[in-house]
Amino acid sequence: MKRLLERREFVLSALAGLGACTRQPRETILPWGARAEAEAPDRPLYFATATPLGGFGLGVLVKTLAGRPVKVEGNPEHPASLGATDAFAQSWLWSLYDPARAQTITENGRPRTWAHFTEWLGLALREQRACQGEGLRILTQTVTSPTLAWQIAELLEAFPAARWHQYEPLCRDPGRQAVRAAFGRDVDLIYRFDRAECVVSLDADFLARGAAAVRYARDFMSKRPRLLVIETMPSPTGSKADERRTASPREIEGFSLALAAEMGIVPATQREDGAARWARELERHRGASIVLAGDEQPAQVHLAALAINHRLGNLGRAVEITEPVEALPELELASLSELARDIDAGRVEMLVMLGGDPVRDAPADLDFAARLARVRLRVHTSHYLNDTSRLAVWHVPEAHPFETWSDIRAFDGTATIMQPLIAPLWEGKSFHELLAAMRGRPDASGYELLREHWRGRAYSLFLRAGRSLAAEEDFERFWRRSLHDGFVAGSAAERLSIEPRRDLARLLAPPKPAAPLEVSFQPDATVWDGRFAGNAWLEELPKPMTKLAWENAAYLSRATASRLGLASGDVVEFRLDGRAVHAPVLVVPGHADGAVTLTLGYGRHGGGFDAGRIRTSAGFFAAEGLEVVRTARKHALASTQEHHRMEGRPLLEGGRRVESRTTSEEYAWGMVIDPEACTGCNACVAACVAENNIPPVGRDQLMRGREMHWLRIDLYAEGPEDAPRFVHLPVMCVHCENAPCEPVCPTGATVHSAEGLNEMIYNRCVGSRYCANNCPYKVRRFNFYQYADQTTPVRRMLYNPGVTVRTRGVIEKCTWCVQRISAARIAAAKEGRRIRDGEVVTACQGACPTGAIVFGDLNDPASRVRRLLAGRPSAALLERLGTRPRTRYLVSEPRHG
Amino acid sequence: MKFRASVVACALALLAGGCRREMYDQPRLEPMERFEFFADRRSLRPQPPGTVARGRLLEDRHLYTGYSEQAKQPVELFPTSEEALERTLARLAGPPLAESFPFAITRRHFARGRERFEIFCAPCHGLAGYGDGMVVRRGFRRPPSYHIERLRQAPVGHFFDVISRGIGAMDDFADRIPPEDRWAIVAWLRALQLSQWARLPEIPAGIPPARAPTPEIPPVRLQRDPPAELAQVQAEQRARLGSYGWIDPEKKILHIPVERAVELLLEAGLPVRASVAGKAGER
Amino acid sequence: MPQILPPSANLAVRLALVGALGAGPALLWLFSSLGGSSWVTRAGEAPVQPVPFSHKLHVGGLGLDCRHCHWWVETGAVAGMPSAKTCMHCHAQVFSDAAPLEPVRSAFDGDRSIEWVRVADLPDFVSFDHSIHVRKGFACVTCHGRVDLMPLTEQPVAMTMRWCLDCHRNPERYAWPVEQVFRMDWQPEGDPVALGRRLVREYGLRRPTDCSFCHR
Amino acid sequence: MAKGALAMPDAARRYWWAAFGIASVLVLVLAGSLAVLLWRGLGIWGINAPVGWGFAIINFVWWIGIAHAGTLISAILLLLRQNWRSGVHRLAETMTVVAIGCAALFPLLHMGRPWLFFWLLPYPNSMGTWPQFHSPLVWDFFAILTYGFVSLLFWYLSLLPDLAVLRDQARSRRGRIAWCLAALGWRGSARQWETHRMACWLLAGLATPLVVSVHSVVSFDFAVSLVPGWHSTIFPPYFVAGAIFSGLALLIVLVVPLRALVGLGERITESHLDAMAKVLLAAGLVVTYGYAAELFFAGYGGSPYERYALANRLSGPYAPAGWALVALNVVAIQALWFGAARRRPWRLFTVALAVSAGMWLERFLIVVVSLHRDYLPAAWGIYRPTFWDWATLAGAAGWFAWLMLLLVRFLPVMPVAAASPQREPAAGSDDTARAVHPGTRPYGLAGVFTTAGQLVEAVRRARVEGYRRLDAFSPAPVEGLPAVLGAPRVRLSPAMFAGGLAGAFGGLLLQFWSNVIDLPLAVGGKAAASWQAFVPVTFECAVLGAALGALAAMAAATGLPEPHHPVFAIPGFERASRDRFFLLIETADERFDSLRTRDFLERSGAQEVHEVPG
Repeated sequence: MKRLLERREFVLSALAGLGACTRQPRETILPWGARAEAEAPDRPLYFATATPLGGFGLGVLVKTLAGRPVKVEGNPEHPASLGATDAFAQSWLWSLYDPARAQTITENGRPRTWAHFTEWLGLALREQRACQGEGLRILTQTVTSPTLAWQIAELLEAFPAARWHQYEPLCRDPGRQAVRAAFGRDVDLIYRFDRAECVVSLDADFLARGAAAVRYARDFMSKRPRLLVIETMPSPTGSKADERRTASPREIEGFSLALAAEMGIVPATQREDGAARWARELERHRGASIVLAGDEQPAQVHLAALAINHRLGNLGRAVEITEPVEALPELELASLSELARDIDAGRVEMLVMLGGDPVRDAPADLDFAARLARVRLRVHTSHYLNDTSRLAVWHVPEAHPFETWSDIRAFDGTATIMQPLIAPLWEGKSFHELLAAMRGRPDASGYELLREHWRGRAYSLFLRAGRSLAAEEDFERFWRRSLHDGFVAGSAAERLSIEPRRDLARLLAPPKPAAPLEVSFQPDATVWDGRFAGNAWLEELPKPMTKLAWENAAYLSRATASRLGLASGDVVEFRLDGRAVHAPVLVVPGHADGAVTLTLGYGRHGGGFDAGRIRTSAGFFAAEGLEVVRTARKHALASTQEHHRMEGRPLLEGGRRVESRTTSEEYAWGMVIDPEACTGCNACVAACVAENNIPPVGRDQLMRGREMHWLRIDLYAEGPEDAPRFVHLPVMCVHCENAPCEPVCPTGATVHSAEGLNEMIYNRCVGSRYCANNCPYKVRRFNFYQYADQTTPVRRMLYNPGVTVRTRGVIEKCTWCVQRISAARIAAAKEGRRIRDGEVVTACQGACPTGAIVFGDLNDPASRVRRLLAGRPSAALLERLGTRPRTRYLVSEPRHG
Repeated sequence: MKFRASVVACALALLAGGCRREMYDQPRLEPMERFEFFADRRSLRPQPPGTVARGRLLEDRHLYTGYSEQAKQPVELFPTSEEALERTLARLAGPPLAESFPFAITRRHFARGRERFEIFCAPCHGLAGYGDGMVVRRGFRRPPSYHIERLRQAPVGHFFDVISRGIGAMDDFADRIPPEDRWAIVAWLRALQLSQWARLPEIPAGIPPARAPTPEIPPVRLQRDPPAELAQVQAEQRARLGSYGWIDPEKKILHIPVERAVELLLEAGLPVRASVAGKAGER
Repeated sequence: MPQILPPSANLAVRLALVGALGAGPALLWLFSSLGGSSWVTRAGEAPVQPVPFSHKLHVGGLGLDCRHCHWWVETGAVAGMPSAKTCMHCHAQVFSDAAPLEPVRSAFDGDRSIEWVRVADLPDFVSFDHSIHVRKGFACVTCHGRVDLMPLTEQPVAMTMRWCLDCHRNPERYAWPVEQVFRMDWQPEGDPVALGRRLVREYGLRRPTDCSFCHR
Repeated sequence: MAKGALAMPDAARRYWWAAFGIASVLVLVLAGSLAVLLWRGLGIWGINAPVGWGFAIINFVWWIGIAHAGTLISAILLLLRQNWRSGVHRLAETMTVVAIGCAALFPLLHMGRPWLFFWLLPYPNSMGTWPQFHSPLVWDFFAILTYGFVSLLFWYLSLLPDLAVLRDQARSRRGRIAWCLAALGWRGSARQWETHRMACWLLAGLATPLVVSVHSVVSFDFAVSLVPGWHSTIFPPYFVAGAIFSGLALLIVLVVPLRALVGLGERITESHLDAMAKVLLAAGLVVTYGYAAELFFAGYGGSPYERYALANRLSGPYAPAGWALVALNVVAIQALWFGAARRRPWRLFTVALAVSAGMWLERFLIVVVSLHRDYLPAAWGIYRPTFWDWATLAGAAGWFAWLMLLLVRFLPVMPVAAASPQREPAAGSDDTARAVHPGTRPYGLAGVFTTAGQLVEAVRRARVEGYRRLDAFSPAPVEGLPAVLGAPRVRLSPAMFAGGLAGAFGGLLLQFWSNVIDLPLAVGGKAAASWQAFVPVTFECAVLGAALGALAAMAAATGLPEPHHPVFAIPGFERASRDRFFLLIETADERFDSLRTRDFLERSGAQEVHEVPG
């Protein structure tokens, strides 16, 4: 109704028209009351914290304005970030200000208060205390948080018979099984791509997936070792391979064993040409090579990789072995199964679930929903009301990572103490507060709990660092320093120099024969395991290798599709072990034959289908015997790019070194993009969306070709369909010196600045869209509807106050983050100096894990852009049109001789 | 009739009132804009207590608190609760106040200190620091003059501390004056003190006879011509700051132009802590 | 055949024709003059404030510097508004029980905001940064007028784009020495044009008319 | 009750009502879709990221093309003294005006924020901004504005004597007043006829280059751009030919049924149709030549994008539209080589209908098919028109039909002056002569003649008698009458020239002042003072100025508008627009003498002599 009223007002005034005569309504200013604050509301503050993914943290700096978080940047000093982020980190902002978040504590759906809950909790636990907590179970996702682990340990001390289970649908069980078998204990492996000359990936998408991807991508691109990839579904890592093979999951297993055989680790069963070649390449780089297996690969493949690394002497060099980072490493699938067994046995009376959605994402054969119903006291806490929340008796909204105190460890063990950036917007509680309530301290704040833990822990750390810790004051220093820096110095997991057991080879069983149609379950590139489903910033990101958005599809190769008589968009029924799911198929160039890839996480918010319905404990990551039943239905898939072929058109012609001439103006902005370094990971797109108030348009509008992203990553698949060469090309406004969009604008709403920017003045735009037609790069976007949410109050906090939120009917496009240029220009002018190189970092540049984007002043002879242009051949997009873009793309020089 | 009225109304709306306001009022939050989402309707949100922003590590105790490095007791810089405040206040008596500046004072600092002093301090303390500012003349409690023996002897850390935390009727100015500026003000205070209590090796000729050591303030009354009065008061205070005159001819103490005092201080040098290198520019 | 229309119809029809031809331009003129009119821009209109704060008293009478209350003006884009705490610094003692100050006291006691009405308001799609302007010699009074003479605060000039452009194109007409920008009553000595030209050189003032300087 | 000049048979009236009903429904559809458009935004259409322009621009170009044919027929054929023009020119002019009304809707509606359309006008404002005169859209805006004004003027001017007829035949008082105002006081005086002829002639001369310029400017919207398939030097002439082609086709589509329904067979004969068909064929061949040239340039030129764009029209996702275009625009017209197709109305109608549709498709190919696949394959897309696209298209057609039907019904579709078969005088119009007030000096004496020859003879004799203050009124221009009246020659061209010159200078000055001096904007790496961009608007301003000059001079020469004039009081003067000829001798004449003059008039063969009240 409110929307309707606003709409009516909009239209009435639209009819009344005639904007020049607008009378200003009076606005009000609300300064502080009884307190004073030193910070001006337009002055950004940055706070170091971390964003979680699968239990691991990525160190970030969150920019706040007037006490409101508005942007996430990487933390340059954090080992997992090195200043960059992934798309997930950016998108936590969307969920922070999401009105769909769970807002109040509920008991069977009725609103309650924290006091009600803790009172109930006290009574429930009193019962449990009598039996040592025999009926108490705690189910969490993967935990690396030292404080949480400490709290759980304390709880288990008080309730010795209680049990703690961990489960995530995308756990690392196979890898864990492998290291346990090989080392007889839990360890973590860390890969040093900066030390590698040759990398073999056995379906490991290390450049774009997982908690270490940002760091790995940076290390990899700084060194650019030779990359050999075998995989089922094309991945960003595969798209960067020097040599890429496709194989079904079974074939990968066979290939890894063949590779081990070529190295002489196991006796050869059959010769594999490719394996022999790859083995020779690896041999050439002993000690400086890496073989790594994807998290979804079976333990056999991990073991083979480990054996090869061991044989090549890579362990301890390019592959480091460390103490495990997780608080309690365990086989999560087994842990969940055990919980299920306990429930069946009637041993579970009270189940406290911290996060996650096991009802939806537990293996289908566990039928967790039915089992959960058998538990009498069910407590769940999560950000959103999900399937598990609806089945729980009590639901406590989980505080957002930006609202609460917590801690988390990165892939290498480095701990970050997460600071809140804003007080909880609703009634969110952190896990720490919930656990404290279980220990009878319902009022303990996260801050106190964290400090309690770290006060104790600091001693050991300091001792390890060889410093004495005498006074309370030193803890304060340690604490403040850790908060300030965003990580706890010296907290990285300890490097181990241990050897795997000698008879490692004997663990390697001969490969199973290939199955007719295999299925591989993978995380989704944008919603992960479903935890980000509904996050419109992520949902709208085109998936790197398919450009689908808002949904998933069953991916298969052209050959497999034609064998099954399928075409893209056909809806089929997949049957596996008596379970079935309907899904549209999508033919993906470069997909392995004989396999179907299903990604998890969809089917919850309307878009896509839930692959988890046919995922069982037995076929957790891969299974065979998939049956495909065609249906008559067709499904139009939402994709931002319909055409992946170059049509014989040269993408970047020529390529020459450019000596920039200094212009008469103070600055001449320019950008250099290295497509070779781009993995298509979307971090830049997400950062651009966050920085520039770019509204998501939703699946329907996206299907009509109306996505608003200022920056897109074009994906081309050239060459043969089964073994294409992939090119990721980030394209945003290239700021032509002879911009075709400018002279056609009737009102002068897009003009050129003296510093070389193609400027867009939204409030002068009448929306003729001529500029968009005339842009050969098609980077201009039009607000066909009122896409930006102007009415939901909490969403107003999401907008970057430095950028105008566009209304319906105007064109917009990449501005090279002109608001950042302006801020830097003002800062420099106040100090009476020029802007320094690196002072203006565009949002995309700042987020890019591989440093593929460089922005700077072409008038500054020492600037990175200018040196890059002078030192490496580059080309402009569609250079022959004579538009003279200020963005140039580096053209590859032949690598490796 | 009704119809005609609505036609007129529509025409008027067309001409003016109904004009489009696209993008004039942004959904994004403008600084200090009213924002109904929060109960206090402020779009300004407080920083959660205990958090540390980048560049706000404030490890340098001398620079940021005015207490010397030797102090053993930790002081919470931003007390988050009543209790913490009490703790902090209790510790105030203990730790020794800094006797020196955290960085070397240059001419630039005196100028900056003067400017800041005249913006924030002079309304009460007066341009010359006698506690005879305009606000005091309108009924605010009179602050002590800087030119009393106790304050001449007070360590520089004391002044810094008072600016940072307030004292008596005086509020704190920590929000409005960043630490470097506070130190600059302290330096300026030293110049003021010297200018009003100077012993010179050579006394220039023609020094006028002594005036009252501390100016009297007339009782509060209704103003007749405030700007004129303001101009007159300021002129008097500036005269004191800009001239030679006897304070105590017997002890050979005079007031000297403040510029001269600055020169003298620059010559002699204000005390700087031993480990001055490096840390000053932490922000 | 009788006459259909009286003789006066000739004039009426002619006028109507001329009027029809001229209606378009007239309408445009109306809009163009309305857009910059003080009725639309509210220039010269002192809004009713929750507290009848007088700049005349505080600036003209007490000599408070602008920055005493608007202390972000040198560092931030916005000049800032003082919190109730700042007001109460003095008014805890001075006029401590005056009725008009009741909103200030209750705001301070209850940690609420005094909801001041914005006097100088640009459309939200305009970015304006106070700090760079005062840093480059553009005085408070140039835009906000002699607030020291205003019992109730008003915005003296219509802040239209044309008005902004005038200064951006001709900074020499408006620049002051940087030391004087917070003064209310400063007058240039000697030739103001020569001074302006000198300041433009000295401060390296550009003529910033790139659209993105204000619109982004 | 004025019924227009057409006596409509009952059957025709039924058809009219049926057509009007359908058109009214479509107008409601248009109103509805426009309301939805304003309410929800441009998103209701099928346009998207690569295809920023869709049906709106297609429709615009189509309608404006149709408008051009109207002007062409009435103006160019007038200049070429083509006699067959007379049967259709009114219809063509009406079609022009209505088609402009349709065309002008679309540029407005296709804007994201149509309420800001006036930002395309140069006017001083508080922002200090001006239109950006390098933009073809601004040229277009000026061209359409000028074209609309000149067309309206041209149409109205030629309608003026007929409006007087309607006034004189009107029966109700309201109708009389309305038509009297509309006719602006047309009296059919010799001087008015002479001025009228001259003005029509000159405006035709003005309209001809205007038509060429307007469709050239419309083609610039495409040709000036960078889009493959748009960026072409052949576009201006090719668009002008296309405009003639589509407009003539639609005119034929209108004429054929109208002719059958209202029995205009003797006025619009088969030879008229034959002539139109020949021109249609000629225009079609020029258009075909344009297609061929486009293909040749694309194939011969080196740009892979250009080549692809052309190939894509015939082989891409929109190939059916491409081939349909060939069939409708190229193949169908070949039938017109044969007289049997040209002279058979309904066959011709079919071909013309095909061409109308084909020309719409041509614009579809140019606009949509060029845009949907341009440079970067990754940015390619597909355009799917939505319900609202079709609704707007149909609604606009309905709007056109609605206006045409009304105008055809209530205004003469053919010049009455030319048609004027003798008809019975309207009843009850003779008896209302008012008594002359004693004491007021009469305005003059008027003699009534039944033939033009008598009038000319009477005038000649009056001149011989020495009368100088004479005026003669006739239902149609009378050959030689101005000469015998001895009236000074009417000269409109100096005023037009002056107006044109002022317009050109004014326009040029405006553009230079606003875009070079006051608000220099850097666009596309061009110098602010790149004068070439100012040529189109300068030209349009010149035409507008000239038209205004002509209007002013005409008003001065004829004294119009003058809805009250003493001669209207002459009893029976309403027949001056039908079948009577009047000679007026004013009392102001030196030789005027009430008795002698009356005697002279009677002697000269006047049937009746009336005193004209003062």
